[in-house]
Amino acid sequence: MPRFLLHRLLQGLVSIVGASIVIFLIARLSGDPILILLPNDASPQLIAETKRNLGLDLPLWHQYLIFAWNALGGDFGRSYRWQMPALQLILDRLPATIELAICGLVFSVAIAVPVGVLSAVRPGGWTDRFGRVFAMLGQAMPAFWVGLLLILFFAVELNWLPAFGYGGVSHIIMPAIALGWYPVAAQTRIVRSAMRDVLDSDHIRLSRALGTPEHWIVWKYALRNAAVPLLTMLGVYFAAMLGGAFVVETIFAWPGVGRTVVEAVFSRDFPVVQAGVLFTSILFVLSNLLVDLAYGIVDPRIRADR
Amino acid sequence: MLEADAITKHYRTSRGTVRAVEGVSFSLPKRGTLALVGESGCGKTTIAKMVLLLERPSGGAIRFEGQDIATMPRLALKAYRRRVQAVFQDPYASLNPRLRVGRIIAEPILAHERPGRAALDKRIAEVLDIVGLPAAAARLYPHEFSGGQRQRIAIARALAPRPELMVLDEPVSALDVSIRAQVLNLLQDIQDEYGLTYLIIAHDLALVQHFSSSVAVIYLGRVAEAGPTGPVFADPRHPYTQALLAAVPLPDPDHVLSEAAAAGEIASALHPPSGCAFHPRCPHAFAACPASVPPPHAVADGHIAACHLLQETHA
Amino acid sequence: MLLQVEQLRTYLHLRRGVLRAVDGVSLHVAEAETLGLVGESGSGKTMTGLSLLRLLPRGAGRIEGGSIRLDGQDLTALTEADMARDIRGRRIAMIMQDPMTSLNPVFSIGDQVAAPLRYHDIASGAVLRSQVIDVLKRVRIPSPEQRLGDYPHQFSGGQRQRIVAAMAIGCTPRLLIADEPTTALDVTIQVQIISLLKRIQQDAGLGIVLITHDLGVAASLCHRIAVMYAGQIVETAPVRAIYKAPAHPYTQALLAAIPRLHATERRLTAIPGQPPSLIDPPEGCRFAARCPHRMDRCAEPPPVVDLGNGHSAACWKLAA
Amino acid sequence: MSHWRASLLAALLASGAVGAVAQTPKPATGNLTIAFAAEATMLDPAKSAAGVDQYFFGQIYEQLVRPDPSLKKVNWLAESWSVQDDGGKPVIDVVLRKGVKFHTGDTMTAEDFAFAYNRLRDNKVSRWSHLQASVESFEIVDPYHFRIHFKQGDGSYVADNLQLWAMSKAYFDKVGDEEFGKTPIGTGPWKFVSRTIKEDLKLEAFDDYWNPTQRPTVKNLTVKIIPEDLTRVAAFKTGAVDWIDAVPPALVEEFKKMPGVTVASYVSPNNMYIAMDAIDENVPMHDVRVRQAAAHAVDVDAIIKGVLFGQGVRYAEVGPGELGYDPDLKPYPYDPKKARALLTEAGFPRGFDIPCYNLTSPREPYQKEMGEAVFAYLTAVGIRCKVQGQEYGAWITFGRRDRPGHIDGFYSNMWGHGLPGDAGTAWAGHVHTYVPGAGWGITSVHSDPELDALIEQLKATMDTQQRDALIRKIARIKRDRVAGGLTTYRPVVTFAWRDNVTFIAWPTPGFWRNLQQIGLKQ
Amino acid sequence: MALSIPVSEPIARRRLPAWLRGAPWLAFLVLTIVLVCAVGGEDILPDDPNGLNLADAFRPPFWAAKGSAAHLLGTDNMGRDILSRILAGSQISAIVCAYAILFSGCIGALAGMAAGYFGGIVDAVLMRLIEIQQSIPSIALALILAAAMEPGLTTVIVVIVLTYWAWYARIIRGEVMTLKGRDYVNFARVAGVGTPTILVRHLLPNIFNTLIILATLQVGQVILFEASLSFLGLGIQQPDISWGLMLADARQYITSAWWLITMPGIAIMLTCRSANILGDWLRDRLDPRLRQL
Repeated sequence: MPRFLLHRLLQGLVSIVGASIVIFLIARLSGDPILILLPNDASPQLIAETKRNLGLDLPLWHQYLIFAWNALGGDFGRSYRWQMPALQLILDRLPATIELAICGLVFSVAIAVPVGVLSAVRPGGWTDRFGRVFAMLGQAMPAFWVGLLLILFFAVELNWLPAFGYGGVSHIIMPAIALGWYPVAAQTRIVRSAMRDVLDSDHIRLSRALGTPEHWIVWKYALRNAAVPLLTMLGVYFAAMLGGAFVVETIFAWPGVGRTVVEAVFSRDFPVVQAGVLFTSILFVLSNLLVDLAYGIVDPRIRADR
Repeated sequence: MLEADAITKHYRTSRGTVRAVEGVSFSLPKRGTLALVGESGCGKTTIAKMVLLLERPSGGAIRFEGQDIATMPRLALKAYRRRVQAVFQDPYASLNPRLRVGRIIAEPILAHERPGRAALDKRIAEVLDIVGLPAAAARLYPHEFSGGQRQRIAIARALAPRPELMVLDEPVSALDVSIRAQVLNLLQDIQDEYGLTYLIIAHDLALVQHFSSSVAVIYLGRVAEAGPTGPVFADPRHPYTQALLAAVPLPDPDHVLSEAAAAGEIASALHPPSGCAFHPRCPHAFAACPASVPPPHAVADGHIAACHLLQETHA
Repeated sequence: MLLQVEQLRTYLHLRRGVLRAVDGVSLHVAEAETLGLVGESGSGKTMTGLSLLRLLPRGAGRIEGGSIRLDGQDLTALTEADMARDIRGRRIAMIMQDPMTSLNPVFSIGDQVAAPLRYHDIASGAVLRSQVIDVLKRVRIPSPEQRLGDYPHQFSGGQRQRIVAAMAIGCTPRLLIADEPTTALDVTIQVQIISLLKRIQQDAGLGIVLITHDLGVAASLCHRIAVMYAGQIVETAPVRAIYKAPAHPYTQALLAAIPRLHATERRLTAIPGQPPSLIDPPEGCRFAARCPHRMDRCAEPPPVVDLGNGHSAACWKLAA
Repeated sequence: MSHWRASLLAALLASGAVGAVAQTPKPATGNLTIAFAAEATMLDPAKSAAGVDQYFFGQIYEQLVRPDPSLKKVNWLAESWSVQDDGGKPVIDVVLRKGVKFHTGDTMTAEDFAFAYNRLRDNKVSRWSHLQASVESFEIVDPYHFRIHFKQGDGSYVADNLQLWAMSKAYFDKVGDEEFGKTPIGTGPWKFVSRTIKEDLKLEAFDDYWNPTQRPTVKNLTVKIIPEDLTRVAAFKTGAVDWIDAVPPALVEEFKKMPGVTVASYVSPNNMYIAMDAIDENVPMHDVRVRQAAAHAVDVDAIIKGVLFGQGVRYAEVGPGELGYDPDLKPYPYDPKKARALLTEAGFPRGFDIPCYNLTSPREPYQKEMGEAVFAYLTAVGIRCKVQGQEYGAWITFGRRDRPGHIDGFYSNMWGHGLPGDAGTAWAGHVHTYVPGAGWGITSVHSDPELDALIEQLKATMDTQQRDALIRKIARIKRDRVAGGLTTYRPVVTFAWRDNVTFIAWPTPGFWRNLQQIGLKQ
Repeated sequence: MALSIPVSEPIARRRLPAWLRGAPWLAFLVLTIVLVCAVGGEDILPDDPNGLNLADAFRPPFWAAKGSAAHLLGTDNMGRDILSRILAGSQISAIVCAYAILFSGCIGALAGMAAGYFGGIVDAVLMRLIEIQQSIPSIALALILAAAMEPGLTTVIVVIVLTYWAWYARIIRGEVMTLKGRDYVNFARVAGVGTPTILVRHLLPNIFNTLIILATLQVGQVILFEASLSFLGLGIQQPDISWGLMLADARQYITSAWWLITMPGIAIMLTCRSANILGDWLRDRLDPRLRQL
């Protein structure tokens, strides 16, 4: 187990470093922050001096090494725009984004599992049809549309939920739905097909042959087996939600990393972009690691393989 | 013609080293049929894969006409690939579902020579005829055939480049009884007609006895007993061979099966027992068995068995 | 009679047509008797076994006619809920072919062996645990107390098949359907499972329907044998009669086609051709096309000829 | 006072909000939550990067001179000030108001302005150092009296409200640079309480505010940041906030009809225009007739009505209410026939293809659609636009001449930062010929010696009257020659508040969101 | 004998060729219409999709009060005919989908085949690349790339390709690893067939189904991805029209003129749903193992 974990961590580290290089390079292709930073009539000397101060005059690989070395020490540089440590800017926003991503994921799983299971058990049934239409809507409507419709209906019309902001449970319901609706379709599909495969399997047939009640077969025996492929995807979905949250964050005025990074890109605030993306990569690696660990809980065979 | 000299194959996995094959030697004369017999996981398929160059031995050498196939010059290797062909167990997995039968059969030919279109078609028709299929079969896809017919196609494909050695990996175990007899007969006919040499991998002892001229019984990567089929089956000297033979249920209600011959189950190649790997299951095990690996012992001409009991009695 | 099946017909409604998997099968099993259902793949023997439990492929499989009586009670008349509660696992149990896949990989074996006992309300709590240990002991799992929490992958193939057997006999069923219980096992393990089944039968007086394609296994385990071909039973006889005096040409051909240990003949007698499609089977004798004794009358359905001593076969040659 | 400004004031009076001004203030009580669309980055006037920052730190910091709600300039932290002459070099002499206290309790003195001056002109700290470029030295006469000595005349300095924010030297010395930016301390009506980036800014009414007649009557103010228009509207409708800025133009009519809601619209001195390349001889707009054709081709009024729902005010070079506004100077009338004729005259009877760059992450409502509409009108007369979008980061550097590459067509642009001064600074940037390193024409794609001379003269003129005349003169030439781009409109910003709120809009320099007088109805 | 009949095979009733039974005709129809519109060019547009007519802005669809038969689906904020814009948008959306899917599919398939077939160091490197790609939030990558390049059609396609190739590669890699163990591939190796031949003859045809299915699933994702980019102003740019752009622009009028967002929304929904239904159907038909995607 520890050896396996170590291996995964090392691989994750490679990914994180790779991601940081990629982001570092493309970010620098996207334009020069100096002109955004400096006053309109900045002299060429001032421009040169500022470049030197920010280290932007060095060759790219050198800049990257400096960045990487400092990052190892927890220093991701200062935001050009916010004039504060980029790390702090990102870390302050991170909890809200993680909370949103987790709730979005919980929403999608909470819909996908029952719908997927029931539509595998009774294809063409009520849940199957309704569930698929529901899932399809999430897949065909961009999050900003979903978000606005939710606000118009649940906040403005019904006044059940607050229209915006970060706070208690009631605040997170609509953002979580707006974020979590999109992957419902894909997750339902996974659960449904995994359930169909499991329900076709020998051990389920044996359970039936031994008189196991159907609800027991479906919700206890088969679901746990079907959870494995869903789990595999959850790590990837979690990362996608972290990264894709900016639309929802904007719509619901949610104080998260997504918006911060988007604005940082617009203002070529490289340290913030780098720190933001790096932390999302780290979360991606960590969430995949968690998924790997969760496998072991759900599937004892995998436990043994390590 | 084919000789294995103390070949070993170890796989390194996260849980440790799997000793799939541990120093197996055998030799296969031209036109002979050698059967590798053993229970699942004993390493017989790995040996076949090494002969087919699908795996590289970790140690030892496989020699074809005296030449080590691992160090063969390019040209000889190319020839080797033509001269050695294979038929695998599953007739459903061994034919590419996207290719027509004619193309499937043509492939091994085209890998080695460039006959003209007409010559190629003729060769295809020929081999199809040998396996008892009409020439028209070349235009169809594999899924249009039954299991037995597919295995015939697989045989035709293997025959197409005119090989000299055929590796048959459980060639009939996926087939029904009535079809099995057809395919076995076909394989024998082909051998007789074209003077082929067979290396057959099987777990069905009755089939092996029926089909092969010599046999090597493998247990956990080592040869337990080997020799000409008749003497080995008539007078098995290794307790494992004895147990195997005793365990075969015969289509005879008067035959009584003996459960006692081999207790327990085959150990894992990951943690093989010390000394003679069979000792935990052996009814005759004694002190020497866990202590050291028994060397092969010649009990008769060409008949060897690796058992400490034989050492004791003959010492 | 423990089990009495009359003229059972089970069809599969597939996209490409109606497949007559079981087409007029009659058989019976007495207490403490093992009936071997022997045939090649696609002969309908597994579908027959599943029909007894009424566990047919959903949406496609249907029992079209005939009766299945267990201790005189017609199972075809029962509701699905009754089948699940009173019959499956409780009175008829089943073992499947592949011990590697017939256990749920993500639940401990203690959990799985206990499950039938629990939902058939046979035991719970500490009693349940002791019963589980007891039944695992009966199938000779060493030190079951320590292994209840282990998962299927921690057991070898033979042990897994023993655990499956433990699940099947936990509720002391009257009839056990064993579908190729040894096919996926190595010979040395196969012997162990065969003797286990024998012992279970002796202990519990259980009727067994053994579904197999292996004439060797059938010979070593069965009291009577029914040979199936293309959805129908072509010959039924006590085990001795089948092997010593096979009456039906198919049975004869089958016995001739298998290589035998210690036999010396170089060539096997192959059966030419292939079994017919069950979607559109021939009118008369279904073996006729491959039969060496074929005659004109074979175009009509053959009569079941009673040869005495419980031996019967469906063949025109015998009727003549 | 112009008609326009009079009508605005009338509207304000009619809204009933002004009535509270003269009464003796009661201590501030209660809580109020409001929402802004945009968010500040820095709360430090020296480090602030964008005009939007002033919405926030403008509540906390104050300047020497400021416009009142009727846009009249009044002395604020300065008791009095005057421009004097010191041997040919101008000097601004300032006498400070006494008794003004910082939120820390320290009294504001000339020392603080000296500190502010030094900080603002330090180009390592300040983004606004160029505004202090013509200052030679800062002289403290006594604690309430200082003089700013100039190298040469700097009209913008006066026009832009003397450019100095009152920053506490004592506080800076105590807490240092980092904290100074994080926890701002000023003299303004609101004390900083806390700020959560991307979420809100919490303020508390400053009890010791020097101007008790013009201070908030609510104790605690929370400014929420809600960037998405409809969400902000929803927040208002659901009662989560009682005041919002930037009501989306499409919804202004709906808001006006809402019972219990007051709506007020103000012109933002952001001046939108369509810049065009006129220096490259190969580009058709080098020819004044083509530029005039473009000016005739666009029906700005129709766009304002249709695209902006009327939430824009058309202007010709200088907007109403600004210094140098000339009511007789009219924008080009929409006349596509004349536009085509001019094109033909200029040698483009079949028109031409030209790249057009549009800002796609808008800074003003419907700015993107506005650009699309303008380009569609241009295309209709034969100036066939190949539209290319630009996100903000690219757009902000796009027009700069020190950027590699050059501008070869039309692009949507605007000016207005640092206002309300007057047009001088902006024109120096985008009308005057580009002079590398000298600060002239930094975003200019135009070159006209006559205009250059006039703009330079304007820069040096500190007298308001003279500036007024000069600006009128330049504006007329600029209009006739369509120099430095085609002027279009100034956006209107609309605020809405519930009737339990009292509010008088004060312009934060240029942007109207000063919460000087906001409160709850008793 | 193991029971090999899938539980879900429905009862046969109709008399169509077997492979066409249960085919999603409606989905076919919708996609055909979209394709016809996409290739129809300007000829099929009832009106100029960029024809500004401010006087005629915000006209509701024909069935509503004030609607007009001249603009069946109404007009937008600048008086442009929504039907024409949707039809014109189908062209851009189809181009984006086609190129994005083609390139991400090809790159992903090549990478996946290389990783799966050669294994070892090639696999390790490609797997890390895939993981790197997946660990960078796709929208951040898209954003930075779009900022680095000029926003517009090409950028959108490049961004989508960079985002999705890893998805293909990962799945194809898994496929190839399974296929590689197949006996027919082993046999080809035994027979001395060259690696290129094995890749082209034995692997490519067998992953083709997977590629087709993945492609149908990607249609909806591409359209929505482009909408997200448009939300930020980085998607398709005027005067090109895409459905995502229409949607993003129309959100400001969601309360005042519902049809602006609803009409392109319905077009997206129908197309996505049809592509997915088609993909599901193909998957069930071609390759039941892929149901998990």
